[in-house]
Order: sequence, then C-alpha cells, then structure tokens
Amino acid sequence: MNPANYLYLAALLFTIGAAGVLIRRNAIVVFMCVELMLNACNLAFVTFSRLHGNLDGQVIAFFTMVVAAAEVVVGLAIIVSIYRTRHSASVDDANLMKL
Amino acid sequence: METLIGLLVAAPLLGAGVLLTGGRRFDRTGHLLGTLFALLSFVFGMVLFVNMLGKNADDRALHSHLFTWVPVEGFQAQVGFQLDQLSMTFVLLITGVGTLIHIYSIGYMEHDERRRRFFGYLNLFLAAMLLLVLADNYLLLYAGWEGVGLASYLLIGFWQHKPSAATAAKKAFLVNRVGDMGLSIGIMLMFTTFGSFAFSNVLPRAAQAAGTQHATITGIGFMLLLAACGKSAQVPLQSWLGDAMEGPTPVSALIHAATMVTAGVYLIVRSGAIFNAAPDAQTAVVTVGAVTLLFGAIVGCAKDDIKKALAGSTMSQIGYMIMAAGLGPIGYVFAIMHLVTHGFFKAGLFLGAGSVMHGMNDEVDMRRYGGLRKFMPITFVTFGLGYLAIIGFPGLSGFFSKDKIIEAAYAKGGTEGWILGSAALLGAAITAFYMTRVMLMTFFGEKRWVPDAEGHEPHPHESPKSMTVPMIILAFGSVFAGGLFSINSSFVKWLEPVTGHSEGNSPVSTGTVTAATMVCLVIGVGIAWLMYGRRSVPAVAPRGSLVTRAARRDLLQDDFNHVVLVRGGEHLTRSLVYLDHSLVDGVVNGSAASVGGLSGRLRRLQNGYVRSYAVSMLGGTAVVVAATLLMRAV
Amino acid sequence: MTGSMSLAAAAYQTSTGEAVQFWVLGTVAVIGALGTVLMKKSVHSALSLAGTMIVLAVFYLAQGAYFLGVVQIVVYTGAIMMLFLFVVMLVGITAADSLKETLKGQRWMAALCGLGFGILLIAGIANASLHSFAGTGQANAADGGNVQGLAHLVFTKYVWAFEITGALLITAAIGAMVLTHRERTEERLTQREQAEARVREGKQVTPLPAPGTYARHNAVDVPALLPDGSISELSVSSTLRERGQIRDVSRDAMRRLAELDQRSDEWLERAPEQPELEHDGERAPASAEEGAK
Amino acid sequence: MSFPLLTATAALPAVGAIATAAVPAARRVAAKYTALAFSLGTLVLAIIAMVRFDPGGARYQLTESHTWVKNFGLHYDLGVDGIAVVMVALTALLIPFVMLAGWHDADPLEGPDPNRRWRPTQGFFALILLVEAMVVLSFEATDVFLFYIFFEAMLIPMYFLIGGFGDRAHPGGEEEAARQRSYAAVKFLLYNLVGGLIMLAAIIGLYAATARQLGTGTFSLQQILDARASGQFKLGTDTERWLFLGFFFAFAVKAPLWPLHTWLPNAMGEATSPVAVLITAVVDKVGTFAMLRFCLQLFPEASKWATPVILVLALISIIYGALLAVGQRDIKRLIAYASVSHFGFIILGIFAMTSQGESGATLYMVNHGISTAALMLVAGFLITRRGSRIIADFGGVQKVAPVLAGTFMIGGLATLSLPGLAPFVSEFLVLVGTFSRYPVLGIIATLGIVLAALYVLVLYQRTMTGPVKAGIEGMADLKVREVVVVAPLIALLLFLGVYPKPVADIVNPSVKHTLSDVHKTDPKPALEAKK
Repeated sequence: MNPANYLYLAALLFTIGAAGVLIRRNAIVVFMCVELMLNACNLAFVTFSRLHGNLDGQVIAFFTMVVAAAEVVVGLAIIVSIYRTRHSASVDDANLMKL
Repeated sequence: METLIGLLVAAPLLGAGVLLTGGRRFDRTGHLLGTLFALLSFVFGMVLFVNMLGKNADDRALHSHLFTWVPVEGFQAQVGFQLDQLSMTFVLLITGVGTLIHIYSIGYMEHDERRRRFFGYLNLFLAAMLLLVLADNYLLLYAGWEGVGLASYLLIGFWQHKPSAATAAKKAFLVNRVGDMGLSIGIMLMFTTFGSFAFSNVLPRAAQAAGTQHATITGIGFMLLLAACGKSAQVPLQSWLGDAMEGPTPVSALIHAATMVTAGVYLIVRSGAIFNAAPDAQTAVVTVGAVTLLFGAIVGCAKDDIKKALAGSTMSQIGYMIMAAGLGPIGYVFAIMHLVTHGFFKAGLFLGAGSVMHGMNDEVDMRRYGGLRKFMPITFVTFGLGYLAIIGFPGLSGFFSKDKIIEAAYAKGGTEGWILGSAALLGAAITAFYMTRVMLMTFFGEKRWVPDAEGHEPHPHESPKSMTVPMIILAFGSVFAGGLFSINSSFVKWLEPVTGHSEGNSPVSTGTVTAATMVCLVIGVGIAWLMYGRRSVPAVAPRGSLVTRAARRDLLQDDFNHVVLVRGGEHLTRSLVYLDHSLVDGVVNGSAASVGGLSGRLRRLQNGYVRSYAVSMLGGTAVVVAATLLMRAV
Repeated sequence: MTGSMSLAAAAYQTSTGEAVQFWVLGTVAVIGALGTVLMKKSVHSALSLAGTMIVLAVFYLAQGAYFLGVVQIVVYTGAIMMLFLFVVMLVGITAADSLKETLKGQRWMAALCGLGFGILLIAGIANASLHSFAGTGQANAADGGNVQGLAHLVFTKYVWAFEITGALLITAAIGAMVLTHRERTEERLTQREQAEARVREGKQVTPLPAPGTYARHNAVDVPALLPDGSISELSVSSTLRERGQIRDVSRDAMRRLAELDQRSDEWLERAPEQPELEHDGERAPASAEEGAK
Repeated sequence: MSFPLLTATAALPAVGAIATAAVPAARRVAAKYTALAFSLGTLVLAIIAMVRFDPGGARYQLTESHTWVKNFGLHYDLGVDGIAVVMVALTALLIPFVMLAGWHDADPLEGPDPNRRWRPTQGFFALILLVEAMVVLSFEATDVFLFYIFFEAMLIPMYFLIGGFGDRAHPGGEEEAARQRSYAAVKFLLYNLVGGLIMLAAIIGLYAATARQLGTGTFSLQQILDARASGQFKLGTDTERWLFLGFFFAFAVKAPLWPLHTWLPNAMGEATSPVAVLITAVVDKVGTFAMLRFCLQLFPEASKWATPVILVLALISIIYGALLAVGQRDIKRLIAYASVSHFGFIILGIFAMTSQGESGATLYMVNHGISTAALMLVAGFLITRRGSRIIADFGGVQKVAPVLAGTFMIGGLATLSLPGLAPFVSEFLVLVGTFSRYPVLGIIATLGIVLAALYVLVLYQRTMTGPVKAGIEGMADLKVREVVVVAPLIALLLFLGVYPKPVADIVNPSVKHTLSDVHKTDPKPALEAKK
C-alpha cells in the first residue's frame, strides 16, 4: 500500500467535516466538524512527515493541536454565552450581521 | 554712482513699506515722510544727472548689477539697472513731477482720513515706475510694468467706498492685463529667439535677426505694441483711462497724465532696435498712434466732466507720441520730447483741474463752472499757460514738440507720410478746439454754480500754497521746457546716443508745417470761441448730434466691450458652471449611482447566516485551489 | 508496532499489516466522520467523533509519530472531547437537532462545494508523484527518539512559534473566563424585594408545587399531578421545562385511574363513565397528540 | 549609522498625533499647544534637512534603506532630491499656520455638550499632524510601494478632517451643512481611492515586470533605475504606456486635472478653511510631485508619448478653472477653482519638459502652497466673522477691517501672479518653458493670467469695496493670532518673489536629473547667444 492513501483519507475526512459545517445548525456539532477538519489536516501533516522523512510535519501537527485546543476553549465559551442569552445553540439564530 | 541708482528706487520703496505697514503711528507724519522720500529720490536723480552731464556723450550709460533674480538652467533673470540718457530723462520727469505732486497732495488730501495710505501708494508707484525705466532687461521692466499697474489700481480705487471707483480700478487693471499678456508673450518670444531678454543682448542683435527671423521680430514688435496699447490707453485698449479719472486728481495728474501712461512710449522707444527691424510692426504702431490721437481728441470734445475731457486729451497726446515713436529714428527723440513737455503741461492742467474741484466742492461737471478766473487767479494763470502749451501756442513747450512730430510725420514720406501728417494736423485743430472749450467753460462766461448733493453752496477760493506752488513750477515747465530743449537741438543731442536720430527729408518745408499748424490752431480756437465763448453754455448738456452722443460714450467702444466681452463672458461662465455640475460631475455621479444599484443587488447575498458565508468561503477556496492546479497544469 | 519497517531509508510499499490496518480502521474513521455529521443528537455526534479521533491516533502511531499518537488520545479524545460533552450537557443532551434545511439552496450549494472541493483535493493528491517515501525512522533515530526529535525542533527551530502558542493558550483561557463570567452589575435583590416584586407583577405568590418525585417515579423530571390527573408543569425545574424534557406521566396515571374506575364499576356494576382528558397541548407534545385523537 | 533625519521628520508629527490625541478631554488648550509644538519641531527638522542637503551632491541624499519584506522586494527606502526636500519643507512650514488659523475651529459648540466623551479638539489637531506625517513620508519615499501606502493612507485622516470638522457657515443651515459635508468627504475619498486603486494595479504590474526581467521583483525606485541604466531592465512600449496611465490617473485625480477635478470644489468648500489649505496646498501637491518623481522617472518614453494629451488637459484646466472661478458665488469654491487653474499650470510646466518648465512647476508648487494658504486663511477669517461664505453677503469690508482687506488683497495679488510676489516667478517660468517648446500652448496659457486677474479682482471688489453691507458693520479687524498666521506667509511671498535663488538652487540640479531621465534637452534659441 502506498502511504498516499492516508492523504486520500485525510481529504475525505476534511470534505466530510466541511460539509458538516455547512449543513449542521447546532453550533456544537459545527464545532465538532471543524475539529474533524483539523484532524484531517493533522493526518495529512503526519503523513507528509513520513513521506519526507523529517519531523517538521509532526511539529506543525502538534501546533495545530494546541491551537485547536485554544480555539475550542474560546469557541465553546462563546457558544455557552450565546446559549445563555438566546436559549438556542443554532448558528442560524445568530444572524445580526446582516444589514 | 552705481549704488545711487539702487537707492533711487529703494527710497520710495522704503517709503511705501514704512507707510503701508507702519500703521496708525504714521498717520500724522505720513504725508511728510512720503514727500521726503520722493524728494530724496529726486535729489539722487539730480546728482546722477549732474554726474552724467560731466561725462562724454557716448559714455554716459551706467550699469549696476544687483543680484540674480531667477536662476534657472538657460533662464537667468537678473536684477540690474541701466541708466542712460533715456532713463535719466524719465527719472527726472518721474521724480520731479512726482515730488511736486506729492507736495500738492499734502494740501489736496488734507481732509482724507486715509492720507497716509495715499502717500504710501504714491511712493509705491514712484518705486515701480523707476524700476520700469531703470531695468536693464525686459523681465525686470515687466515687474515694474505690473507694479505701476498695481499702484494705478490702488490709487484709482482709492475711494473704494464708491462702487464706481472700485469698478474703474478693476477695469484699469484688467485692460492692462491684456496688454501685459502682450508683453509677456513678447518676452517669451525674445527668450526663444535670443536666449535672453536683457537689453544688452536683445537690442544689438535685433537687426541681425531681422534677416532670418523676420516673422518672429515682427511678432515681438506686435506684442510690445499690444503692451504699450494697454499701458498707454491706445486704441483698442483705451477704455480704462476715462474711468480711471475716478481716482483722486493728483493721481490723474501723476499716473494718468504725466508718467505711467507714457510707459508705452518708453517701451517702444527703448525697443527701437526691434521696431527698426520690423517695418510691419512700425506701421501698426503709427496706425494705432494716429487713430488714437484723433479718437482721444474727439472724445475730449464731447466730455463735460473736466477730468474726462483732459483724459481724452491725454489719450490723444500719447497718440502723438506713439505715432512719433512708430516713425522710427526720425521720431524717437520727438516722441520723448513731447512726452516730457506733455508731462509738464498735462500735469499742470490736471492739478489746475484739481484745484478747481477743490474750490467747487468736488464738482467735476464743467457746465456747472463758469467765471472762475476772478476767484482763482493763480489756478487760472497756471491752467491758462498749460492750455497755451498744449494747443501749441508759439514759443511754449507744446509748440516745439508737437510741431516736430507733425514734421516728422510728413518726413516719413509717401502716401503714408501725407496721411499721418494730415491726421496730426487735424488732431492739432481738434486739440485747440476742445482745450479752448475747457478753458472757456471753466474760467469764462457767467456763473453756472449749483449746490452739491448736501446743499452746500460752492464758495470758490484759491487753493493753499502747497497746491499752488507745484502748479506754478509746472507752469514754468510748460512755458520754457520746449524752448530750452530746442535751443541748439540740445535734446536731440542728449538722446541721440541712445535712440539714434535721423533727419528725414520732408516733402514739406518746416515753415509750411508751422504755418499750417498755426492755421489749424486758429481755426480750432475760433470755432470753440464761437460755440462756447460768444454763446452762453447751457447748464444741462443738449442732446447733441449723433457723433456727439457717441463721443460722450467713448465712441461706443465701451458698449461694444460690455456687450461682447462682459455679457458674453457672463454667459460663458454661467453655462460652464452649469456644465461642470451637470456634465463633468454628472458622469461621475451617474456611474456612482449605477455602482450603487449593483451593490444593492449584491447586498442580498449578505443574508447574515454564518453558514451561507461559510459556503462562499469554501467555494472561494475551491476556486483558488482549482486555479492553482490549472496554472500548474499549464 | 509497525515502526520497525520504517527504519528503511526509502520504501515504496508499507507492510501488509499496515495496509490491512489502514483499510479496516480507515473505514471506521469514515463511518465515524459521517456519524458526526449525520447523527441527530449532539451526544452521538460527539461519540462518533471521539471514535474517529482514536482511529487517527492509531494511524499516527502507525506512521511513526508516537508522540502525536499519544497526545491525540490524551488531549483530543481525553480533554477536548470531554469539554465538548460537558458543553453538550450544559446546553442540553437530548435536544435533537432537526436536520431539515431552512436556508434556501444551502444544502445544494454545500453539496456542490463540498463535492467539488473534495474532488479537487483528491485530484491534487493523485496528481502528485508519490512513488517513494522516506519514512520517519531516520528522523526519529537522529535525536534518539521521536519525542526527543520533536523536542529538538520545538525548542530550536520553532521556539518562537512555541512561545507564541503559549501566549495564545493563556489568552484563550482568560478569554473563556471573560466570556462565560457574568458580572453582577446591580445589587442582589433581597428576599423581601423579590416577594414584593412578585406580588406587584401578579406572578405566583405561593411556593411552586413540588415535583412528583417519589410519588411514582424516582426522578425530578416527573411533574406532580393536578387533581384532575393532568400534570403541573410548574412542579418541574425550569431548565427541564425549557428543554421539553418533562416525563409526562399523566397518561399512565389516567390509565390507572380509569382501570380503577372500571374495576370499581365492575364491582359496583355501574355503567362505565368516560373521563375527560384535559391537557395543555403545547407544553406537552406527547399528550397533545393523544388529545387530538 | 547616521541619524535617520528623514524618518525623524515624519515620525515626529506621527508621535505628536498620538500625544495630542492622548491629552485628556478637558485640557483642550494643552492639546493645541502640544500639536503646535510638534509641528514646529517638525519644521525645525525639515529646515535642518534642507540645510544639510547639498545641491551639488548626489541625486538622492539623506537616504535610509532597510529591507522590509524581502520576498516581495519591499523596502523602507527614504531619500530626498532637491524637489522633495523643498516640498517637505513647504509641508512642515504650512502645518503650524494651518493649526494656528484653525485654533478655534474644533472647539466644542457652546452650551451643554452632548458628546462629552468625544474629543473634537484633540482629534482635529491629531489628524492634522497625522496628515503631515503621511505627506512627508510620501515625499520622502523612494520605494514605489512605500509611497503608495502613504499616498493612500493620507486619505483617511483627510476624510475625517473634511467630514468631521466642516465649515459651519453654510447657506443652507446646519443640517444642510452636515449633509453637504459628508457628501464632499465621501466624494473626496471615492475619487482618490479609485485613482489609488488603479495605481495599485500599475504598481503590481511594474513589480511583475521587474520580477520577470530581473529575476527578483522589486519596488525600489533606485534599483529599477539602476537596472534600467545598466540595460538589464526595459519595459515594452505597450506595458510602459499602460503602467504610466495607471500611475498618472491617480496623480491626476489628486492634483486634480480636468476633468477629474470636481471633488476639489466640494471638498474645499465644505471643509474649514485650514483644512482646505491642507487639501490644496499640501495633500494635492503629492500628486504633482509624484508626476515628477514617478511618471517621468519610471516611464520616460510613455510620458513623452502622453505629453500632447496631458498638455491639452492642463491647458483646459487652466482656462476652465479660471472661467469657473469667475462664475462662482461662494468664496471658497472660487478659490478652489482658482487652484484647479493653478494646478493646470503646474502640470503644464512638468510636461513641457524644459528646464524652465520643470523648475517653474516645482517653484509653483511651493509658491502656490504659500499663496493659496495666505488667501484661503484670510478668506477663512472673513467667513468666520460673517458666518457666510456667499460673496453677495459681503461688501465694504475694507472700510471696517482694513488690515484684513489688505492681507486679502496681497493674497489675491499673489494668486494673480503679480511680479514681486513669489507666484510670478514660477508662473512665468512655466509659461516660458512651455512657450519655448509649444508656442501656441504657451500663448493660450498666458490667457490664464488675464482670467486670474478677473476672478481675483471681481472677488476683491465684491467683498471688500463699495458701501458697507448689513452684517459687516461691526466686523473686527485681524486679531494678533491671525496676524501671526498671515504676516509670515506674506513676508515669505515677498521674499521668494524677489529672491527665489535659495530655493531655485536646491531645485535646479534635480530638475536636470529629471530631464536627463526623459532624454530631453531644452530647445535652443533661434539665435545662439553671444559669448
């Protein structure tokens, strides 16, 4: 088997995650899909690291994880505070941005 | 000595600076200070004159280079003075008459609260005029040229609260600007032809240039003529001079009779070398001169306003000078000679007119004068001497200078000479007529006085000493200057090194010309006496013939200007303002509106739903990725 | 486990073991991912995602990224997913998300973009020439192990980024606190004030009824029954009411009552009498359906 | 490394802007003095730069060069030639006067202030300093992209200055004033943004061209010129023309050249007069300056190609601007249109491509800055006193406020280029420079001086002379602060009119360089001068 299959898998997971972000309305699930996309990227990075034979890809994946953790913390905090004021976790309910 | 030339200009300039920026603390002493600076300038002039007389005739020119004005690659404008006999003549005239008029103004402007400023402007004028005649290059001359224009503007509009004065001042400046345009184009032509505009560079090479650059030299000549027309109120740019009489009378005497308006003559005489090389331009000059001398004379006949009548006369006399200057080397000297004598007698006449107005509650209408000779004896005598001088009474200054010009016109030869000579003779007759008319209406006949607007009865009285003394001095000049200049042809010899001189061979002998002039004089005076001396003068102007009415309106030239230039200009600017708003701005606003409409549609895409934005993000990313891949593939 | 093979400098094929592992676990990962997207309840989504993440951890280990593999399990599956679950609990575990689309054309566009994007990615990967690979063996061995190697990089080449990540984490922590912390801006109302306000606004003045706990069931989501047998929603916690998580026992109670009536009728030989059911259809959907029949 | 004088000249006002903005709301006067002090400090630095500039030395002096973004060939390159150093000095000179003239323009309105937290005074003065910093930097930048950044960035503070601190004396009342003001501000912004955007495209095109031919792309003017001199870099004819047009369009909007001028009367009319001075005397100069520095230097061949059209447009600007000025009823709009006419002269001088034209255009920029400042600021004093800017509302001011009228007259005379005042020298140089190559254009342009006399004198006559109109009677003459503003400007006008040599000497060598860039020599006089 060629390790490039991991890349195909990553692409597939990424696309599924992206579709989830677009389709789901529950902000928490949207967030999970974002996490899925990030994980897909990480898988690609790790695979690239293996293909190239150096560890830089893994370092980047590591940083991605850290940033993802930070993002989740803030993101979930936002969701909780939105839920508190609007009693809804649907992203469609937060549409004040339009004119 | 060279430094003194600078001081000559600097003294009145300093005076102007002190008086105009010094503020109220000079209110009490301003007029004395101003006169002092003018006098100082005159003293410097005299010193230089004496010094010059001590030198050899061909070695009299002084040059003084001060500093580089505009240093640009290929264009080196200098500030430098050149004092030769021609400039010297003007310096003495300007400072001499100028000083006298300063003294006169002390009395004339006594009750004006802004007298200090008046003297400041007068000093400014002296400085600018001296700069004009002393400059050693055309650009500096141009500076002086515009400077006198400014001073004239300020002085004509001195009584700014009168709308007519403000309008007249503006008109003078604008018409002069048209002339200035000519001068600046002339300078540019010189620059492109000679690479310089210094007298020392341009003039000696003008004759040489005539061969290869004939059209250009002619062009320069025409442009200088345009400039002269503006400044010297020659047809077709003469319309401002009559209105300029709105200014205080000393101003009319100094600027609009004796000095500034003669700057055009100076310019043409100074640029004699150019005109000598451009016969076509010369023809234009004599034509303008001849037309104006008749035009001014006719206008002078019809005016009832004493100052405007004198203004018409000025126009006419300068017409003589311009014509003489256009005759070439035969006429240059006589143009200047007439200019000097005219400076004396016309200044004297204006001062006399001012004195009359001073005594008559500033009344200017001659139909409301009459019989003043008993009340103002000194004014009457000095004015009378000036009158005799201007009509060319034998023995007085005008006789010598004007006769010479008529002679020179005939000496031009050919049909041209005959036409010019006859025009000049006719002019002499009309001059005799209108000046006699002025004289009779003002000083003779019965009293036709009326109270002024506030009901004050006029109490004509002789003016104070400060006014009469200058008048007396000028009267002396009017009487003797011509004779003095003609003894042994001293004036011709004096100017010859600068202007050159040639005696044309006149088809008509000197005696014949003199006789003809005398006949014209007698006819003119006679007709005037018949019309205004024997008959009483109506206090309200009769309707008059068509010609009279036209002449009263400056031969309709102003009406033409008004209809064509002013009205036309107004319409043009108004329609341009409209177009700028609707068309130029409209195109832009229209495109802005269509962009606005488009963006209104596009705005609907911004529905506020995060997920729909996310779709566009993903779509955009897809497009970018696709583009990258495609570029790779290509 | 399969790390031994990656000691080779360059290889063209992975081991068969890894291939088998990839195909089996890869399928699981995709199913997990699909589950994340398609499950109605967010808890199920979270669990599916956790499964996918564990699979990914295994893949990391298989590719020689031992440190990441472990971190993936500890941080992602252990910490982040737990965080998710906590929030899901906070927000409502059973609140099912309707998968019905409300935005016009959104689903089509999403499908189009997602599909296009996926095809592009896959085409891109297919386009690349990936015939041989280096493997992580040497790189891991260079510093004496995967963790040492990563540490070496993180503290030398990427130390600046690392520091910044630290700052980011602290900021994120503070940010989360700021976002969720509510400042009390006015004085807390005293009991007296609360009581007065309640009287003034015409709200319920008496204490709320106690739930039906212990009466029939052993949970707080059981409302008390009113004398007519219907439920008293006031007796249940407002949070549960908000989520619609009231266990409606009224039907059961009614049935038993009816049975009791029937039995007593049979015993007393009386004609059967149909009791009238009265429910608040909106508040309790299940009973509303019943009422509509 | 020597002291980074040029950076300091720009940094000082920038720091000053922050310092001014930081002054507490209640300390308005302190904010004003802070701003004034910083602007004076900048002036000192600018004068030092001018003194240290050696006209006989290298083309660009006091240079500073740092790589900014290496991969994109971005540099923080500063340097001044004779033209730039003079323009920097002009900017630094005018700002203190602008501030002094606008000393009370941004004071909060009387009575209880609804916007107590808003700090208009601090904002006004800080924005002026910000504009100064950006203008100075755009004069100094020798990296095309660096220049672009400041060229665009100065729009932002200008936008707020126009839109936020407009002229309260509007014929249509307060509300109409606010409406017109925001319209003018938006129009100003949009015009200039569009111009800038097109220029950005051209800049990127230039970068791409350098990247293709030199291997690595660069924005540095010096590197591009060096590469061209050594023959490594040559733009294709079409490319050069397109890029030239992109640059020129932006500068023509800023300058402004007919028919892109319509934003100027609106902006100048609605802004307070100090801000109007800022627009026309400082900000717009960047446009004409950039034509000299970038259009001619980077695209010499295309500049020559476009010359006929540009000259005609400039000529139209001269005559059209003057005619429209004659037709205006509003003092400030009149001055604005006069400026359009004057900018026509500047552009005419630049594209005549003769020594006299270019030197004249450069001097013109300086002189026009000073003369318009004098005229506009006095007009501002006048308008503030009367509370109206309609010409018909004035009349007879000369009688009640002679000093004001006198200074107004001198400003007007400078505008109509009277000899002895600075603008004459430059205008005549431009005319001579144009005439020596294009006689017909020169003659038509000379008409402009007659029209200039017309609009100035008509304005003066209607406002200052005649009987005193109602509403003018009690008008106060100039106060000490106002005299302090106007007197030095007038003194400078006189000095530069009589002795422009110091400035001309700094400018001339740079003009020579520019002309050699476009491979043009002055036309020789028809007759060789005698030695």
